[in-house]
Amino acid sequence: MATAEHKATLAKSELGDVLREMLLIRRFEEKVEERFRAGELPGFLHVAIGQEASAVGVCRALEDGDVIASTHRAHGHTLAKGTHPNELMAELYGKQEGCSHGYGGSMHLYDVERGNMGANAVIGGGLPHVTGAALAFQMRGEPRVALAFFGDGATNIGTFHEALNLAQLWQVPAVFVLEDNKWAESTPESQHSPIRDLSDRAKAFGMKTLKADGQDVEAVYKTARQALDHARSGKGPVFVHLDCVRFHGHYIGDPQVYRDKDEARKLAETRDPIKLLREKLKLSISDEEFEELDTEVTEMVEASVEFAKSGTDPAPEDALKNVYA
Amino acid sequence: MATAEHKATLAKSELGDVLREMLLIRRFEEKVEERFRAGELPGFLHVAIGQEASAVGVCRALEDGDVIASTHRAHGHTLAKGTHPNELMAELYGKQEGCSHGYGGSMHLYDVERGNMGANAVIGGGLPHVTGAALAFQMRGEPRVALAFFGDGATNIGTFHEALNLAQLWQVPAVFVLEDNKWAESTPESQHSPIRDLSDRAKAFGMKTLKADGQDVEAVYKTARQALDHARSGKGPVFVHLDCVRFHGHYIGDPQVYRDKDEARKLAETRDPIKLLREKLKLSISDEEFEELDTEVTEMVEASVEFAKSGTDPAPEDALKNVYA
Amino acid sequence: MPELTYREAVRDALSQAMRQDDGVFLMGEDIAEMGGSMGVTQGMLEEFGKERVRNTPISEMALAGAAIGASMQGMRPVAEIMYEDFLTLAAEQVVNQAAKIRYMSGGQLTVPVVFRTQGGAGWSPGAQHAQQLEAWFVHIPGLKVVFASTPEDVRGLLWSAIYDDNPVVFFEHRTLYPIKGNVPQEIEPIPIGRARVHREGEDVTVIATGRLVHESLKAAEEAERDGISVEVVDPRTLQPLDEESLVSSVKKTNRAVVAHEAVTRMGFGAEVAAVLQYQAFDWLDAPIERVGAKFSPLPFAPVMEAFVVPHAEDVLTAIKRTVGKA
Amino acid sequence: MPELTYREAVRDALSQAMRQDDGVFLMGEDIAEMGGSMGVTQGMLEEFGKERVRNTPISEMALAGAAIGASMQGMRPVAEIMYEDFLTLAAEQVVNQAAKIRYMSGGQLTVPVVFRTQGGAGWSPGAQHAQQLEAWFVHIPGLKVVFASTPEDVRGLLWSAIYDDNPVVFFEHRTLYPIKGNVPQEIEPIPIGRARVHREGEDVTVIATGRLVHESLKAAEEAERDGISVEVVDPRTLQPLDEESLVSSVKKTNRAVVAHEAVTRMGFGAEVAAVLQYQAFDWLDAPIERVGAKFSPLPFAPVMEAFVVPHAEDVLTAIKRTVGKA
Ligand SMILES: Cc1ncc(C[n+]2csc(CCOP(=O)(O)OP(=O)(O)O)c2C)c(N)n1
Ligand SMILES: Cc1ncc(C[n+]2csc(CCOP(=O)(O)OP(=O)(O)O)c2C)c(N)n1
Ligand SMILES: [Mg+2]
Ligand SMILES: [Mg+2]
Repeated sequence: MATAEHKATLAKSELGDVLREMLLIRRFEEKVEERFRAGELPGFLHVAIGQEASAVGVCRALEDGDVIASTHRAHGHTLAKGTHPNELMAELYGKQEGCSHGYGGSMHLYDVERGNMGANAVIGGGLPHVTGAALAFQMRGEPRVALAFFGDGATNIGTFHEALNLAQLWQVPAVFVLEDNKWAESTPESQHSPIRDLSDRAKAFGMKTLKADGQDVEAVYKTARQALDHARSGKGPVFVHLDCVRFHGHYIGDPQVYRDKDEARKLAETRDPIKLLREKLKLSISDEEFEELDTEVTEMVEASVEFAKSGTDPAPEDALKNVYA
Repeated sequence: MATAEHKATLAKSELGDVLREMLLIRRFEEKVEERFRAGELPGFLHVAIGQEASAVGVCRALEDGDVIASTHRAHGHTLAKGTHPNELMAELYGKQEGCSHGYGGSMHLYDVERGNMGANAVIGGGLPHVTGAALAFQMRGEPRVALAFFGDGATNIGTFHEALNLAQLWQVPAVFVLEDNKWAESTPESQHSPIRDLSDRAKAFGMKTLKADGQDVEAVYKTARQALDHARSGKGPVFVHLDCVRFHGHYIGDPQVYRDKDEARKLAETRDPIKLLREKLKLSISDEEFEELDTEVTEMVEASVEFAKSGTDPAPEDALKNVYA
Repeated sequence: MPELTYREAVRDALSQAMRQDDGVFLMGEDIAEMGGSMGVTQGMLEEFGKERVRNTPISEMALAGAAIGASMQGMRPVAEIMYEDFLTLAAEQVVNQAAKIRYMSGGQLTVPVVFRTQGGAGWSPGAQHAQQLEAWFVHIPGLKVVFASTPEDVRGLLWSAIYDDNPVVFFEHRTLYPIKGNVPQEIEPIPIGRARVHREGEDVTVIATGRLVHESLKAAEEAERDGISVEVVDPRTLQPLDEESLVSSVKKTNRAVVAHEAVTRMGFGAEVAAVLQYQAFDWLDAPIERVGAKFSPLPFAPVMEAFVVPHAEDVLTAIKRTVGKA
Repeated sequence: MPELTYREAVRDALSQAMRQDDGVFLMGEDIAEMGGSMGVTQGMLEEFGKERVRNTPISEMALAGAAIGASMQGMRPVAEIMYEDFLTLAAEQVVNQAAKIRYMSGGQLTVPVVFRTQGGAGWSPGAQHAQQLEAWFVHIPGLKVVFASTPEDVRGLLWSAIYDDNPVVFFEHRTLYPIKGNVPQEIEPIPIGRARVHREGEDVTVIATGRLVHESLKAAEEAERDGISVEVVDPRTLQPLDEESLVSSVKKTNRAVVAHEAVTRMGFGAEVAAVLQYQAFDWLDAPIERVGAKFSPLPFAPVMEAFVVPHAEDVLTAIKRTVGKA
């Protein structure tokens, strides 16, 4: 059940924290891009720069005991769900101190203690896990909700259809959050989906649908809150459609040859979730205060890099651990 | 393009033929049940007794060059698409003269010459083939349509979602015919689908939807015709929802412990497509004429058993043929 | 020692585990009122209710994936995939997810799920309802793979699979459901990873799985009449594989035949042959024989189907060939 | 003899086939504007248009299945599955449908489709983006399986795959895209089913696929310095398998090492070892060595990843072991 401290909307007093969190994610991912370009980070990485409001707004609305499943674009979700930047950065550097102890990497971030059931490098791969986790909660009578993030591209895969259908059929406490940034890698929505409003996907299951501007963290929070309350109270799963913007390439290093160069720039001007919140907070947070905030999170990010770099490399033969329980 | 001889509705003069076809399918399947129970037929068989109007109404609406993909419940579709009962029965007996030359069996009936791209023992397995066949027609500018049959249970599988989504996205000339008999094996629709009107499935793709009473062959024909015309004229695929009834068990031998014993009996009284058509034709087809028709098709069926039994068994080592082209 | 059919033995393991532990539950297509397409779960709906004997829609991906998700939250789901052929639909979830989640999380999570499935020819369903695909899963680190051939084994191994903290792909063979055998009064868990010697012998070791265990035992009796003494060993769990038992048997007999119903090419027998030739090289007096299905999909016509899959005669021929009496 | 990268060689085969034949077209995720996640189809949208260089949604089942359907109607589609790992999603279509349609129809239909895919470790993407799953498809009658290791081979074999009337699963290796090699001026189709001897030798035969061909060639050079003469053979097509070439090489050298990047257990090397021990039993002077990935999912941290997958040193160690110089 919704606890007292979880209100339907974000309290004014929380907005400073919210801003800090979003800014932390932004600076963290910018640093990740920088370190990747410097050749320091191995693997395959995707940043969610521009989509911070979705991660923070949704995760703030969760209660203790709730769990999430994330995607290939997982840094923001992971930080918002409470993993310390040090542990996340250490993971990206492949260190034992990382949140997946160096076994996972950017697309396989886990933090079970903090309710993160895992990022997933397979599109749709985590959706049935959320249905199943919610089923476990339902069967045990626990007031918990399982929540999945996924993208517009993911609504085309069969796993999506099956997992949501099953969740609705069984009325499990699950929330499915579509981060609709209008792109699946290089493929624009018009080329991957025959419908122009992806909320219509939920009609195939008769699932309750909520919509919000994914760039407006207050709207995201409010909508996620509504969805979670609905699911938690036993009324069945909810499909949440967030209208989002991807500012950068699909993966770090993506030259985006397929995309109008101006599109992202313009969107960044008008729909940057951090800018938008900052404007709203003009009266309560001065430019100096913002700069302080920025300095603070930037230092945290710098520190995370230091932490990660001085972390412990796994021994090669550690690779043979954790294969079985 | 619709040819002249294909009208929007069945001509009165055709209805006798239509009745004969449905009756042939009915008697054929009854015979199959009998021969299976007598231990003469190997394999795993599903009859569509009660669903003859769908097979006949839809296949009559097809034009030369159109193709179908069928399901595990394929005898009716196969006969309606023009395969001779001899060839079908020979297949069920595993003979070289069979429509799949003894390689396929009841769930793998093919008759390529007559536009039957194959039955399928995997639920949803044939749906993307129809999307792909329709794509081939579209790319080559051929005025042909590919049509898939599938059941209510099949609307839960990811393949369904992906195949229909792709068809709609690419606007290929395909028609997807849902034979909604309210059961998936032993599972009633309420236990396998969260929505009560399966037409809503098509909303996830924005696909044009048509609905008809699947027990009324005239309605089926008319609706199929409309769907085919739409698809053929380049306006995109159509989802056709037929309200059908399964009179018998899921497979031959199914004791149907899960089903109210009266349900099927009552449905057979009020919704038998053959009875319904016969009643409509009361004035033009007398009881004697009907008996004659029945005798005629029953003899065809008997002859098909004779044909099949005197067919040629494949040599064991023929099993190694046809693995590769 | 009570006698149970293989079918009853599976049911008994499931039922007892469900009685003992609320976290154990079943998911699958038509497992409730109908009791499963093979009748394995008959009567269980009545005892355990529809929450725990849970009919699913035809959604192999979601059914496998939801079982995984529930297991990640501490349940012990047993998901039934009606036919092995449909494991192809659940493959992403089984292979990329279940097998790897523990590893990718650096050991934070366990995935104690069982995927029960069945397959096998001998009843002419055609090419899409009788494949044997166990070899695929042996190739995937993170999975355990069981293939039991007797009532006793299937009960004891299923019990162990349910209580194993790892994902287990559990293969049953359709033609074995009606066979009978004695089982211990109380369930005795059979450790995963231990082979069973069904018959001792001196001249040749036959390593067989599933239906072929029984065919091999028949062949061994025939061979005996020709004075050939045959040891028959069933690995029972294909992953982990009890290499030691297989190798030590072959070191004793100096000859080996590997037999399964799956296609010979790239079948489980290839792995066994590769292991044996390596570990028992100096002991082998003849090439290791492989018995399996011929290289074709499963045909419908019974004469062709019978030709494709192996029988006791094929094992016998291989035995004779390996002892030079072909 | 022009020089092409492996990537350009794939592109060249696709482009030439598309120029020659209207029935050939491409389907896949992000293959159009972006030119594919590996850049293989870069520039092809401009030449052939979006109908024939066809971006698909993320729908591996439908993409594979629609390619099959189009091929049943006389087209020659080349479907790209972005990563081998996602073949698990298309497995039902590839295995139950493409492989069996010709057979189930009693020869009425052909399914001339190519499933191009790629995988391979060495860049730390983690467990779900670098598996090598070719062994699965070798187990399925009705499929052909190709795994090319050089620009010349990949071009000639892809050409043959496109014009083959059977479904072909065509494996490329991610780390090979940038390697360069000479190719004939005109495309010379390379027959499916013929191995290539990369290097002749007397003391031991290394049978390798994909990336391991190159690692094996390095190892062979090293071994040479120790006076061991190594023959390196690439089967190139895993199904059908050119058993004759492999066996005759081993009959000459009397020793064999099989090397691939896939997990050793139940990997392609198991089949090769099983074949060789059977057909060259009397010629083998040492057990057949298998080199492959260790038994774990692919880890993220580079030090661990490098430990799991095999390199030239591992091949060299196996070579030395087999000639008794370990
Ligand atoms: C099953 C599968 N197919 C293809 C891919 C490759 N891929 C990774 S991300 C991506 C696009 C995903 O788009 P979307 O779901 O909209 O998420 P976004 O990247 O926009 O956050 C693709 C095609 C994959 N990871 N998994
Ligand atoms: C992928 C897959 N899962 C399960 C089955 C087993 N099965 C065969 S028919 C059937 C029910 C199909 O129901 P529906 O689609 O409504 O068709 P109907 O039998 O009513 O004609 C099931 C579950 C199958 N053949 N394929
Ligand atoms: Mg997107
Ligand atoms: Mg039905």
